[in-house]
Amino acid sequence: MTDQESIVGRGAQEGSRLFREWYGGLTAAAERGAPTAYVFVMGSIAEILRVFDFCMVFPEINSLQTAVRGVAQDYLNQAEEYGYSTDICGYLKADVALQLRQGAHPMGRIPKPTLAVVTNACNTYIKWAEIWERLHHIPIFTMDVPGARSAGEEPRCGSEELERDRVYVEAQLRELVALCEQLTHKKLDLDRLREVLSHTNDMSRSWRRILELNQTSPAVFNALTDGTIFLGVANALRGTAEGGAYFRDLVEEMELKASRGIGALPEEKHRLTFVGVPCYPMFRRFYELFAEWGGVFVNSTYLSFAAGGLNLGYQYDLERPLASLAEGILMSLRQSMDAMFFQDRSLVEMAQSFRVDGIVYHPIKSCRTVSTGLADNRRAVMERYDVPCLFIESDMMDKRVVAEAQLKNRIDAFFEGLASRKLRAQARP
Amino acid sequence: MMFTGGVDVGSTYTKVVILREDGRIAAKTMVATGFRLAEAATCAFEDAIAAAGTSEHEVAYVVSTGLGRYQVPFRDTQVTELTANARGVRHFFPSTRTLLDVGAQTMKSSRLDERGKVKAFRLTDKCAAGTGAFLETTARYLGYEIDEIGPLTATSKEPVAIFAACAVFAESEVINHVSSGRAPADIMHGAIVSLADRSVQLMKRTGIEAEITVVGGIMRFETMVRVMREELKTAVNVPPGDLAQYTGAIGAALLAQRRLEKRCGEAGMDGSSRAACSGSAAGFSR
Amino acid sequence: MAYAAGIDVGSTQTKAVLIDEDQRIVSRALVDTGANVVTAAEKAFRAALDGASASEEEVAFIVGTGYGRYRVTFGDAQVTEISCHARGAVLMFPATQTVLDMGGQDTKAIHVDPRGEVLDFCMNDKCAAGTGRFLQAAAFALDIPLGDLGPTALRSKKPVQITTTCIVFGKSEILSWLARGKKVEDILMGVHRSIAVRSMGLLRRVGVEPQVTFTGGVSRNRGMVEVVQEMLGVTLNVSEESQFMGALGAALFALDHIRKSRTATKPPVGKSLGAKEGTAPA
Amino acid sequence: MNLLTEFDVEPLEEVLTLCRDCIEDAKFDTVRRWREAGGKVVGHFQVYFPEEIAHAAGLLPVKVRGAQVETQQADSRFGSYLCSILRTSLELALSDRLKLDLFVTPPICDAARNLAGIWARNFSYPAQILYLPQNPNSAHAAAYLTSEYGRLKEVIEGVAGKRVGDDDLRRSIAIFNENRSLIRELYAIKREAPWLLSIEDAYALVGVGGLITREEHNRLLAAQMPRIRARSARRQDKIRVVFEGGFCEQPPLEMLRVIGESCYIVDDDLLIGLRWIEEEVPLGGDPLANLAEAYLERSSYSPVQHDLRKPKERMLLERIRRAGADAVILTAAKMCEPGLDEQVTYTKTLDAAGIPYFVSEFEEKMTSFDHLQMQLETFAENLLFD
Repeated sequence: MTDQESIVGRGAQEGSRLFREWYGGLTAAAERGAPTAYVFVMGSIAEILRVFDFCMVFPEINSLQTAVRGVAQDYLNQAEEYGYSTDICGYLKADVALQLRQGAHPMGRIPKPTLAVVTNACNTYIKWAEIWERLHHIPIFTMDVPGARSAGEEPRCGSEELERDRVYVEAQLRELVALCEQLTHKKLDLDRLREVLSHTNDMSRSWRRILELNQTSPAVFNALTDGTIFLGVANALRGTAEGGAYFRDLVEEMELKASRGIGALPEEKHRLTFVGVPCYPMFRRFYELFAEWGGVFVNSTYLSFAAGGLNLGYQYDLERPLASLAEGILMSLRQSMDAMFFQDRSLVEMAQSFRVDGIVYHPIKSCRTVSTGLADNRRAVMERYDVPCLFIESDMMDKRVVAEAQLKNRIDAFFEGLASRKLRAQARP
Repeated sequence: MMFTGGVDVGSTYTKVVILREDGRIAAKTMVATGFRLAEAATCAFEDAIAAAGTSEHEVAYVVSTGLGRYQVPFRDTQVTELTANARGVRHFFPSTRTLLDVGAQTMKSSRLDERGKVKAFRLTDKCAAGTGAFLETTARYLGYEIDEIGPLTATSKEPVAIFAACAVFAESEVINHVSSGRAPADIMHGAIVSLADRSVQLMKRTGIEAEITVVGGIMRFETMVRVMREELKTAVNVPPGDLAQYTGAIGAALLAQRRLEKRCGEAGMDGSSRAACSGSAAGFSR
Repeated sequence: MAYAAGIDVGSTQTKAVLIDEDQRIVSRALVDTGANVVTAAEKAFRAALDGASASEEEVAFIVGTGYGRYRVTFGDAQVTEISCHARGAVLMFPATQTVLDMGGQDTKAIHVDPRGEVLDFCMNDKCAAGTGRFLQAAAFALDIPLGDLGPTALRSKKPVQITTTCIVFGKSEILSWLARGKKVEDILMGVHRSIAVRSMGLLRRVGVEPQVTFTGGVSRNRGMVEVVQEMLGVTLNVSEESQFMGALGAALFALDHIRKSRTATKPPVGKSLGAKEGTAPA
Repeated sequence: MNLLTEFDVEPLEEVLTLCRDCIEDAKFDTVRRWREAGGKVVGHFQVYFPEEIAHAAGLLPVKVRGAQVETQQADSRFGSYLCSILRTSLELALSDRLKLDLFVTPPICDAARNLAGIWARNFSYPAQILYLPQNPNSAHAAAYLTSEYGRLKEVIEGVAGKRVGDDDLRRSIAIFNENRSLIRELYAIKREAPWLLSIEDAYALVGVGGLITREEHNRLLAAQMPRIRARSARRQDKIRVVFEGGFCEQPPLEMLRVIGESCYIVDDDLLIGLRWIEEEVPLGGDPLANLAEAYLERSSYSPVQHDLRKPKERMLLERIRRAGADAVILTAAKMCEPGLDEQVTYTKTLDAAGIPYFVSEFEEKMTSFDHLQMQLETFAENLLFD
């Protein structure tokens, strides 16, 4: 069979396979009671935890999977009966229910935590970890990473400002190492750390390349659907040889598609950027509402902040692993936070370099971190750059606030506007 | 003959119950509340007294309750509907421990102790899809009278799923089901199921202890009760149809008896000369 | 003589408008949507035909809009009411830059260009709080005919502050204000203001230009018009046809198709359009 | 200068009315007077802000805590699922009711962290995030915070157009130390003789501190304290409660009054930021280091500060014990993630401890309290008589 047949679509298939295997691994870990670290996608600090052989659990991913598998409501209800408000983060609530169910999950069984490592990239991470502290009486490590103090700050490696923060992060990193050594009775193995760091380096390089490749037209993957699969692997297998290899293959696939003009959609009519978190309760249908009009998402802020800043392509310096890891964590988390709190400029740049026809803002009930600034951000972007922006609110977990009829109405109107805009542009000499 | 009165001034209806000393109901009346609360209370009370064939002087103690409890000029004291319902429900089911009250605008769940005191309670203060009003708008939209809901849903095979948190958006969900050709019976059934789900959730938040009693107009729909029994996997008490909506008024009247006894006890009187106890009620002028 | 028809199937009412090739309204009809959307659309269409004493054959193209637009089984194409309201408003008031539409369950703010094309729009997403439906609830709670709401509110000297705009919970807040002895007109003005404030959020999101056209059922409420004008500091364009704006816009899109199919060599595009694909203005 | 008035000469009741009006004044007259006198203003969003640094630079630190205003403009800048205090705080600035020269927000919650970006897009003056350490358990937190205060000092110096020396800082710290002890005294009155001072008055007396200079606030409190103690008020048969949930968005005065009808609020976390540091801050040594150390080591608690040494539920039990309260009113602002998250832990703990409580949500712009009153009465009725 031709290389095209064997390569195109490989990333999606392989990705799903790796993902299922990964959950299989979690189930196995749960059965043998392996040491487990609960971490989050924004700053998993996988590099350290892998060296200490912690099984890593991403509660955010567990929760979104309950939504994708259509059982989220049972989990949400259980947490709300336990006392949690309908107005708070759905990820957190689904996880509370998961804990109350001893880790029973549609993808397998989730092990109990030995340790939880959180960052301040999202404040709810911290509130969330406090729940585990009470449920499981486990140590919580909060990695405090200062973000940009004001709009327009460009973090520069080595700058005096950044160095001050790096020192703080490195100091905490050493405290985390001490905690891990105490929990596992192992000493930090610097050579293994270097190896893990180099795997992450591979992954970052590839991830960055893959995002760039979608600047081609037609776009080679849909940031909302394919992108989410890639993202899952990026988080689950960060710092592993498997992960590095998967993304090398993915680059090959995307470059092939780019060179042969194979698009994500049979006919790409409108190039779109997605801002926010996907609508997991109707993941497929949400995609179709756009695809039916020939709209393809060529990029998404989700692919930067939820990738823990992997998109920077930051390369760790293996000569000074801890210092460089601290810098990497600082740089990539600041990138994640800026992608949420100070995103108007980067969005305009994205829209230009990816030649997008429209931006879709999707603020959600569950997540104020990503949603609070969006309406004002949208206003600022539209003042700066002549691009139509759709604003639709729903949720990433909670069916009760996702109404398809209303979404479709707004999305159809948006495309009616895009279409007439195109016709007018063609009419102009 | 000595009576006590309970006046429940609700958002839609004002109900009055006159109790005999032996605890039996001498009279009960109901009028639409409108927005002149004091008038509604007074007129319902007058009707009740007439129906009981007595006079205001024989009504020794009046307790008001409901949202208009402070608008009842002739009350001796007032309590909230939560407290009143907790007492009233014991008139029907003395060993009630969990009480659910599904009203038009709010749903209230309380956990009671053995004496009928409220130990814990929760109200729906969020979106209104979880209230009786939602059923009414849905029925109205489908072109049915409230009283037709019962027979209608009895014919339903499989209820449709309704999720929306907002009563009005839930309605547009209903509209979509209608236009996609689902049978009105199944849609109505779905609306009741979603309401039952929400009420069970609310009860779980206060903690559920047997026996469970449910009150409120909606409970006259067999479907609602059936669905709740299924979800709770246990028996559910429902006060007899027409009396159920008087639970608050009965509870207020029962509390009135308690307060009256207390007052007489303090005044050191024997039961025979209770009349003297009705002092405060005598001040009641119309 | 060929006519173009627009059918606006809303959650409570269904409207139909027939226009001739000079964009003149030849007839309009309004029926309650009720539980059977399909027949409601047909009834409205029939009534419009009768009104123009025209036959079905004379109607060259039909566009459906509103929530039930895909239930207009005899329609040739569908357009969202957002595009339709924009189009209708600009026909009525050619200078229109911003459209505010207050309907039964949603409020829309639309930024339009001189051709009536949608440049930007925003709608209430979370719930129906603060939509026209709250006025109905208030009318019911205070038992006042809908038509008297505005005039009564305008008599208010010091409006109360209504904070619950939820259709259902709002009622108990209204009753509690009554219980506190507030005047009906002051409570009603409070209701109007609370709804108007919600629409400010949407309007300022799409940008408020000097020429604002107010459409939808609520635009017939004088009180709401005054309050919104005061908050915006501009005079609103309000048409007698405001309820029919959506249907009128749909009819205009239908007319586009008739004209296009005239100039085009291929048969009318409209008929070949799949519902799913929707249709783009020419 | 006095921004409020010559309260010294007026009777207590007048002063209390004045304070209540000042708290509810959405035009911020005190701030306006300060500006008219040529002063500059630092607006700091809830919860805690090292006001001493702004004070030392001669700026007026103003606590930005929303207000009861129609959000005619701010709603266009936000989505649906958001607390009220963020909307109205922005409204105050967009509508020019509150004019600032610098805006600072600490990253207390996911929503508030967005404010600096939003402010920067809407106003010409600087907007900053003050990254208070969210890992207070790190041995390096104090050093980091000290350097962070140094950075903030530079920003403030830029706005004030003058350098701030260590002695300036020490002078300010001394004034704030006095303020802290006066507020502690006021809370002692609430605990020991709540009938002497209604909750809304107590609240107003503390709250004005965020709207006037600390010197004036000190004079105000010092003058009223003896007058309050001298009052002759009858003790009523009410339950003693702790009010928990006012650390960020503030309940309207009317709501506090309604609660006061059926309960004595003997302790609370209202405007906890103004009382965050519980002891004197030392005057010797590096003032910024002292402020940093006090923030971490001598401070109160709130759902938005994570500190493994301060589990909130244990801190709450301690607050109840110290206040000798019978019960707890457990509130949270609508849509407040941290507050609502914490409520669950609190209820579980109170259940275990057998302490009665009732849970509710509030919104600063609430105007009808029937629902709340009904629940409070039910709560009180069933605690008091059978």
